[in-house]
Amino acid sequence: MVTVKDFIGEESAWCPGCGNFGILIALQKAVVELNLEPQQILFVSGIGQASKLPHYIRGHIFNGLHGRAIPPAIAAKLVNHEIKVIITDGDGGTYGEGGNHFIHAIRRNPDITLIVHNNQIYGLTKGQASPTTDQGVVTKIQAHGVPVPAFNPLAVAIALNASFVARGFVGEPEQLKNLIKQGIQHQGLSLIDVLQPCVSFNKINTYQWYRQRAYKLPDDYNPKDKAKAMEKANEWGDHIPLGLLYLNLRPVYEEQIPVLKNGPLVKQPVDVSKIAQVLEEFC
Amino acid sequence: MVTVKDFIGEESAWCPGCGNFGILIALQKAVVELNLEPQQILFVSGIGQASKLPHYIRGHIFNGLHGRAIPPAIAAKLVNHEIKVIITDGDGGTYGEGGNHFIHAIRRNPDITLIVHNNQIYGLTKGQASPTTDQGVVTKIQAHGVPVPAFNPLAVAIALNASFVARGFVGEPEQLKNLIKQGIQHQGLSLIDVLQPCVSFNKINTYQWYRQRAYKLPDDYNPKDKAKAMEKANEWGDHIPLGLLYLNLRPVYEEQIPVLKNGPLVKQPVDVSKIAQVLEEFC
Amino acid sequence: MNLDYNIVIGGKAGQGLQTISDALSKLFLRGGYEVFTSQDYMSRVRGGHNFFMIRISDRPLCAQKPKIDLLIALDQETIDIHWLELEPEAFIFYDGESIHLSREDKRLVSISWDKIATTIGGNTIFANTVAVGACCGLLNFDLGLLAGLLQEAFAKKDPKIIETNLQCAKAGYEVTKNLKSKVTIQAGTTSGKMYINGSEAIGLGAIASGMKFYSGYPMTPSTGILNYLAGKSDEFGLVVEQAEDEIAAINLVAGAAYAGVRAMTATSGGGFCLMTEGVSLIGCIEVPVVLVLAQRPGPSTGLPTRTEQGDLEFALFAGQGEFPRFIFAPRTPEDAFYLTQKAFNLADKYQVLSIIMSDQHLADSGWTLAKFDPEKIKIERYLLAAQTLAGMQEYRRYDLSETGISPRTIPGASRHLVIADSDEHDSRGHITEDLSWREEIVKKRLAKYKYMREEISLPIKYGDSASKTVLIGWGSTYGAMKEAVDMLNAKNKKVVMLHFNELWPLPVEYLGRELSQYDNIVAVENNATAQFMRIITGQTGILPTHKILRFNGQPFYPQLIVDRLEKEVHVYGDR
Amino acid sequence: MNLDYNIVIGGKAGQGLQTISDALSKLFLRGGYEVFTSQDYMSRVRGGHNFFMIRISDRPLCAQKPKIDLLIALDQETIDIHWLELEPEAFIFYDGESIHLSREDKRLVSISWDKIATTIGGNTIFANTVAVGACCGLLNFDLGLLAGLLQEAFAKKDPKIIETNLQCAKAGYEVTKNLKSKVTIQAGTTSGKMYINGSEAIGLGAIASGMKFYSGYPMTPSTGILNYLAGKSDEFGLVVEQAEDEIAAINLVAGAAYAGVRAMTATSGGGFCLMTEGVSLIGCIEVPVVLVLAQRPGPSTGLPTRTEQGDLEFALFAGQGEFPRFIFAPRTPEDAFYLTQKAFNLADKYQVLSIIMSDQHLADSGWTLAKFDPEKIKIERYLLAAQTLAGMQEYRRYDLSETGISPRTIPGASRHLVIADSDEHDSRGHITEDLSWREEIVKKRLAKYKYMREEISLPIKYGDSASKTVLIGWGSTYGAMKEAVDMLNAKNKKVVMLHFNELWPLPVEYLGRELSQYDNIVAVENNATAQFMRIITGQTGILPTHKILRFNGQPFYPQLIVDRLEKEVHVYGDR
Ligand SMILES: Cc1ncc(C[n+]2csc(CCOP(=O)(O)OP(=O)(O)O)c2C)c(N)n1
Ligand SMILES: Cc1ncc(C[n+]2csc(CCOP(=O)(O)OP(=O)(O)O)c2C)c(N)n1
Ligand code: SF4
Ligand code: SF4
Ligand SMILES: [Mg+2]
Ligand SMILES: [Mg+2]
Repeated sequence: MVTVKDFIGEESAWCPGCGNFGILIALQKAVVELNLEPQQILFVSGIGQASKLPHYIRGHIFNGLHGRAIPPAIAAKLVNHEIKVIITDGDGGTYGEGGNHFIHAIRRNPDITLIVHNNQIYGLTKGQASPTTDQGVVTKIQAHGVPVPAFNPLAVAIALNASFVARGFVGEPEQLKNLIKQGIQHQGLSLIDVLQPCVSFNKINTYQWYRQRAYKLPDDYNPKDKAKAMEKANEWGDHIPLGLLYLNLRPVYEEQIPVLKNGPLVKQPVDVSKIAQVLEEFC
Repeated sequence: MVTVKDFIGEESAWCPGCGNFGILIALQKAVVELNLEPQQILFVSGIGQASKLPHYIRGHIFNGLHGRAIPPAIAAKLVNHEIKVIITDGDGGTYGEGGNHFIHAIRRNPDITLIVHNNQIYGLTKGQASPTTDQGVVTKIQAHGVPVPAFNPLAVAIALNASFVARGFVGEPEQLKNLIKQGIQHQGLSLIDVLQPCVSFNKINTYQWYRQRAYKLPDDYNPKDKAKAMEKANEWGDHIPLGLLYLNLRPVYEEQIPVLKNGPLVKQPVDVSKIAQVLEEFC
Repeated sequence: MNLDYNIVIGGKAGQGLQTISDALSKLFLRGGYEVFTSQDYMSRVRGGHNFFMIRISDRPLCAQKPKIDLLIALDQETIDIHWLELEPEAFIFYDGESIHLSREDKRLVSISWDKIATTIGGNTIFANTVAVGACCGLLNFDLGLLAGLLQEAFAKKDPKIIETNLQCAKAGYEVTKNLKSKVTIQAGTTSGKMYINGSEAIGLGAIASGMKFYSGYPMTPSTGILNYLAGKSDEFGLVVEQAEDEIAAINLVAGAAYAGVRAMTATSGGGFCLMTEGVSLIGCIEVPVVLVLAQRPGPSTGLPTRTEQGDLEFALFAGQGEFPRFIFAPRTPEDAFYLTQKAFNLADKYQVLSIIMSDQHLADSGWTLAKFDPEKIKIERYLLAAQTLAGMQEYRRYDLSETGISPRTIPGASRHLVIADSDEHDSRGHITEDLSWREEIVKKRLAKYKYMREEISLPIKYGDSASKTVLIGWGSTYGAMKEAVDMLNAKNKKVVMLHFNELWPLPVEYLGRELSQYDNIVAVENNATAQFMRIITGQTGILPTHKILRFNGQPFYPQLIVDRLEKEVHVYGDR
Repeated sequence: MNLDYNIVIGGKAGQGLQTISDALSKLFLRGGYEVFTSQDYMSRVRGGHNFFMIRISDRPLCAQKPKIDLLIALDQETIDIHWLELEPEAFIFYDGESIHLSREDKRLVSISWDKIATTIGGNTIFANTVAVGACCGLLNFDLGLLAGLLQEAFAKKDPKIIETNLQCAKAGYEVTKNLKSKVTIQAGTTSGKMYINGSEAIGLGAIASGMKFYSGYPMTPSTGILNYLAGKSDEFGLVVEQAEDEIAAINLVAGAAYAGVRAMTATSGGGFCLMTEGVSLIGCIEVPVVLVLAQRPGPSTGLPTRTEQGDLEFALFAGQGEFPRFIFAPRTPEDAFYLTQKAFNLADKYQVLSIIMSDQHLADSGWTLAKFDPEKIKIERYLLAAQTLAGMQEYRRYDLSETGISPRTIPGASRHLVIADSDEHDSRGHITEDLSWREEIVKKRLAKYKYMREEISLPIKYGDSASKTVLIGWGSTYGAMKEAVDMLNAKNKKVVMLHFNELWPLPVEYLGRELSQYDNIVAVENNATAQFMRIITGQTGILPTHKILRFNGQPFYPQLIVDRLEKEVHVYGDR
């Protein structure tokens, strides 16, 4: 049996008190409780504070480019669908630089867990507005406040019939861990947008700010009700729902690719004996 | 008074019978009826069949890169907000290559008219699936049919609180013309997704196919009802609603930029006399 | 060369030029001839003016030629545009019922293919087959082989279609069989050769390399590869992923390579721009990837359907920072097939990106070639053996080594974890900011060049090797340059060419030695600034004396090189 | 140089190193001294080891030096890391209450700044001011100037804060005032010079050029420019648009330039990759744009906060196809200010992209410089005059011309329509596939190079001009190279340097003439492959004899160049 010790990686470079630690701990607990071994998991990330996480846990790592965590994750899943693929990336990377991959990944619905560390700010580059920074928030660049409404990732995901749309909060560690577990177990793309206070650059959306507003969806909440889910996704401000907002069981991408019916691509033998025959097609 | 003759541009390179002609004609009529002059309008496009349109009408033209029509259009509007900016671009360019600009443009809400020639296919590159190609449609590349559900631009736009979300159809020229007129007059980003049969590469979504399914929203339809709009945006298949699905009056981007209160940027004088004073800040 | 016959089929996009061209090429091939076809088409789906050239010979061909023996004109414009290229004894086939010519010329032959098609098949769709038949009639080429072709093309369709097509061809044949052609091209027995274009050859080469994952976004002239591979996906167990954009495509490919399969992408200049960040990523994490850059004339969108060699320096320096890469540039489809395999093997061996420079001319030209040899296929992955892995206490993905090559394995191959990181990383792959280590790992990555250079085959040296004048070229200019050298040498103008298909790393020492021997160093490139020559100069200090450049979007004709050389280089002779 | 004092402030990210460094730099500046500061920081927000160096002199400074006279250590690691760099007579200030050292050394001076801060101000936030005071105490630098600084910094805040800070500084001063420093740095009267870093200078240069539109996406080390411009947006009427990605940024800038204002973007390598398609677009539609490429060590994410000159060849060849561009590489913030203006003027004149190569070293280093001269600001737009436009029957945006420059106007300036198209276009700007025109317009675009080359200023030639040995460098290496040349010449080792800040197009003839005079051609570059030298070779055929390269992420120290040169070049002397 694995324990949390098996998932302790490199020493972190995060700021003391950062919400990222809560995500790391929840993720470590989740994989342990699911009894996954480090070599069964591939952690994929981009560039940003959130994207450093894979180094602080243990597993295979593909720590790629800012905003480009999703494509290599999808490819790895297509190449080796026996591996669990978990993305940890920032709000800037996922919804800003990588927005196009985000919307198209939802369409594809690969069996990947996408954990977005949503600190509503660009952390690593020291405090510019991210797509999820609330309208009106003042930053060094946005001196008059962010002039446009925040990007609503949950609403977009639901509009695109995403299969699993959840919101967690590091201030609710038990629920967060469970959402991550559910996400990993879910067959398809599971989006878990996590409210993650950035103690260094986001002085608005603090632990306290979230704590005062966040509430858990009631037990009898039905995540299969799309209209309701959309309504919940639009709640923000005074009341911020936490939990699994939307669940929409639909086919997984890898299963839609006929070639993969014969097992993981990486294990399929290379057969060049048929080349001779193909050459005839050119005669 | 301008007439349609003032808006006749270069000879077209489109296929005979192409739905693009209907959009061109509707657009020509719309600008004439609004009594706009060619030099008051900037047509912006990317690369694709749709993107050739600006050459076939008359106005200023910025025919840029595939998928990148939106950014220069926004910039032109910020630089010279007295000019009308109209984008004509393909479904591939707008929702595929340029998906990230699409979602972020909706957040910004610049006063631009975005006409998407949605032929549900990549026309210029000869028939690959576009993001809006229906699931299951067979193409040269997608031999087993497109494995994933189509991108729903209207639903995404509504989820992001777009200010004007409409669908037109070249088979309904009068309505299309009126939607374009409304779009141009609307203050903010007006998305007009136009069903545009591609007679060369899309043998599924033909004039007839659309005609059998498309219906106009009733006169008493209330485009300000977001939930209803979302419901309509999700209608596809047997019944496809045409018209203004969603209207959400909200501030225009240019008006949110304090610097632009002093008139169009391009007309604001360059004042370097203040430089001497700024140099003191470094002493 | 006894037979050298040139057919041009011209008309509007959408009129079925390709169908006629494909049918004729295959017919002559099967009849035992060599064919070389090239395409000149516009960036539109219908209308405009496009044309296909089919050159037929009884000896190997490697380029097109400008003079036309038979013009099959599907519209009037074709006749006007190509009028001056017609040989005195040429024929022009056209349908006089739809094309009303004011000019008169005995070479004009009207064939009412639309009417014939409608009469026999009830549809003008068969008109192209009438034209094919007419061409055969003129040349006395037996229609027997056509039946086989139609059989293959319409195997899954109504057999009546085949019959109708055959009747239409025969009707066409009858119209022209009594024309006095300067040559006859009689159907003989097949030489067993194959007829293939560059896109197909690269696709096939990738499959033969064991490539399992392809991702791309459509872009002319790279789309042929995507098309070919998609068609072979089921047969060879390939995942062919049409990405949402080129950024996704290259990051998908990088992920696939990391995860353990051979992976490839293809694009053209604009798409390559978007891939450059991925190029640098691949350089940093050292995964093997093959990228095909199919060039077209730039800058920007430029001329999407024409040819140019304008992206070489960009390919060489693309991506921030300094890291090794291979660059190949196939000369012919045959070369493309084998070089693609070399590109994969070396990418795996050195854990680097291999770029294959193609262009519209290579991609779309059809060559008659000896059948590729499946025996020559060799797949070498250079991954750690299971045993080695089992014996390793700790696995260090980026361990330093003399060759710069570090031990590579893939996730799931053993209990070891595999780490890839775009930040500068320590020997295990984790982020580091240790600056003395940084120096070591930069050196490690660049150390590979010494060994990579040794893998590079020298250029082909062709022509009169005692000459004072050397032509330097690369990639798809091969055929035209070779024929030009032959033409010049036949006139006793001594020239030799050095033609490169493995461009980077450059064989610097060899070049220094070799190039110091000539008085005239003539860069021949399908671009405006002689990019490859400038790369050679940058490494060797040797400057060109002359440049023969073409940058109007078309490939070289051999004659064009001959004319320009005769005009610009005045001294020929021995060294 | 009498005074040459080097202070290093080291500690974890987030401990306020920058605050101390900024305060000290400004204090010495206002006290009449020259300061040069540089930053070495990690890619993290808190923790790790970062340090600032402040070198102080009474003569102009242009580089940092390795030996430390005063180390202000905010954590223990700082002491360990920098121990060997300390001068024998140095001092180390640290807080002995939080740092418990096992080593003993008379140079160690514990100052309980946390405690002092808490006692006086009730918060450790004032500890940094205590340290500033202590530094002044040691050097005998009067605290009077500090009051003014605090006034400016906290103008809008509670005056009590200023008072508390002053008290804290005084307390620090008291602790150290009796230490025996080898030098004193007495506050004199200001020289009127300014203290500015490269990012600010580029930002200011852009504003002085009349730039009205900036768009970018944050990326170290370019973000300083975005920050600076955002702060000046209201004052100067700038639109500063944070884009969703770099692709948007450059397309926004292209659109803004087309629409009529001066426009700029800045990024680093990874972002530049994403901009290359836009680079080619700009080349095609011929709009004037300025792009700042602030380099950091690659490949890929690499070392985000360190310095390198590794992207020059990439910048030169970025974008598919062939089209002209300017490349500048400022040596100093002063140079950056004026070159940015030249970049804008020439971009407008030739309707091309001007790339400004910066790097982390230029961006983050603070220089003491003569105040920039607003009189030298000259804005030339080269747009068609209203009158000319009014008289034009038809306007042809891409008309051919001897210089390659076509008449340019903007939408709304007249009744004429302005057309830009990324496809190859006719003289009006509309799509064309006319291949003979294609040849003309390619030539037109490239014709500009002849005239652009004449705009380029020759490199600085500095040192012993009779020497046999020439050092070739560019951009931010200027200061270190200049000081190295001084050091070598002082030792009677004859060297001269050619230092470039206007890199492309190259002054080819000049280089051929000039470089042929030396026995030793030494490329000095902050990269691993001597990129600029290779560019020179590619144009002139002249190869380097030696290379002095640094690629660990740090800038050169003058001493390092001296040492390497003495080791590798053995013959000095006159030509
Ligand atoms: C192409 C590119 N653009 C910009 C950057 C610089 N960059 C690194 S991290 C980052 C933003 C990080 O914000 P987010 O994704 O929200 O992550 P966080 O640090 O907040 O966890 C940026 C802009 C980059 N590395 N690559
Ligand atoms: C970066 C880049 N990638 C790919 C292309 C090739 N390309 C040109 S048009 C097009 C697709 C066109 O589809 P769409 O946008 O739907 O326009 P349509 O032709 O259908 O009107 C593509 C992929 C390109 N020009 N640039
Ligand atoms: S900057 Fe913010 S997000 Fe990054 S580690 Fe620090 S607190 Fe966390
Ligand atoms: S290919 Fe389709 S979209 Fe393009 S012009 Fe032809 S019919 Fe229209
Ligand atoms: Mg963030
Ligand atoms: Mg389309």
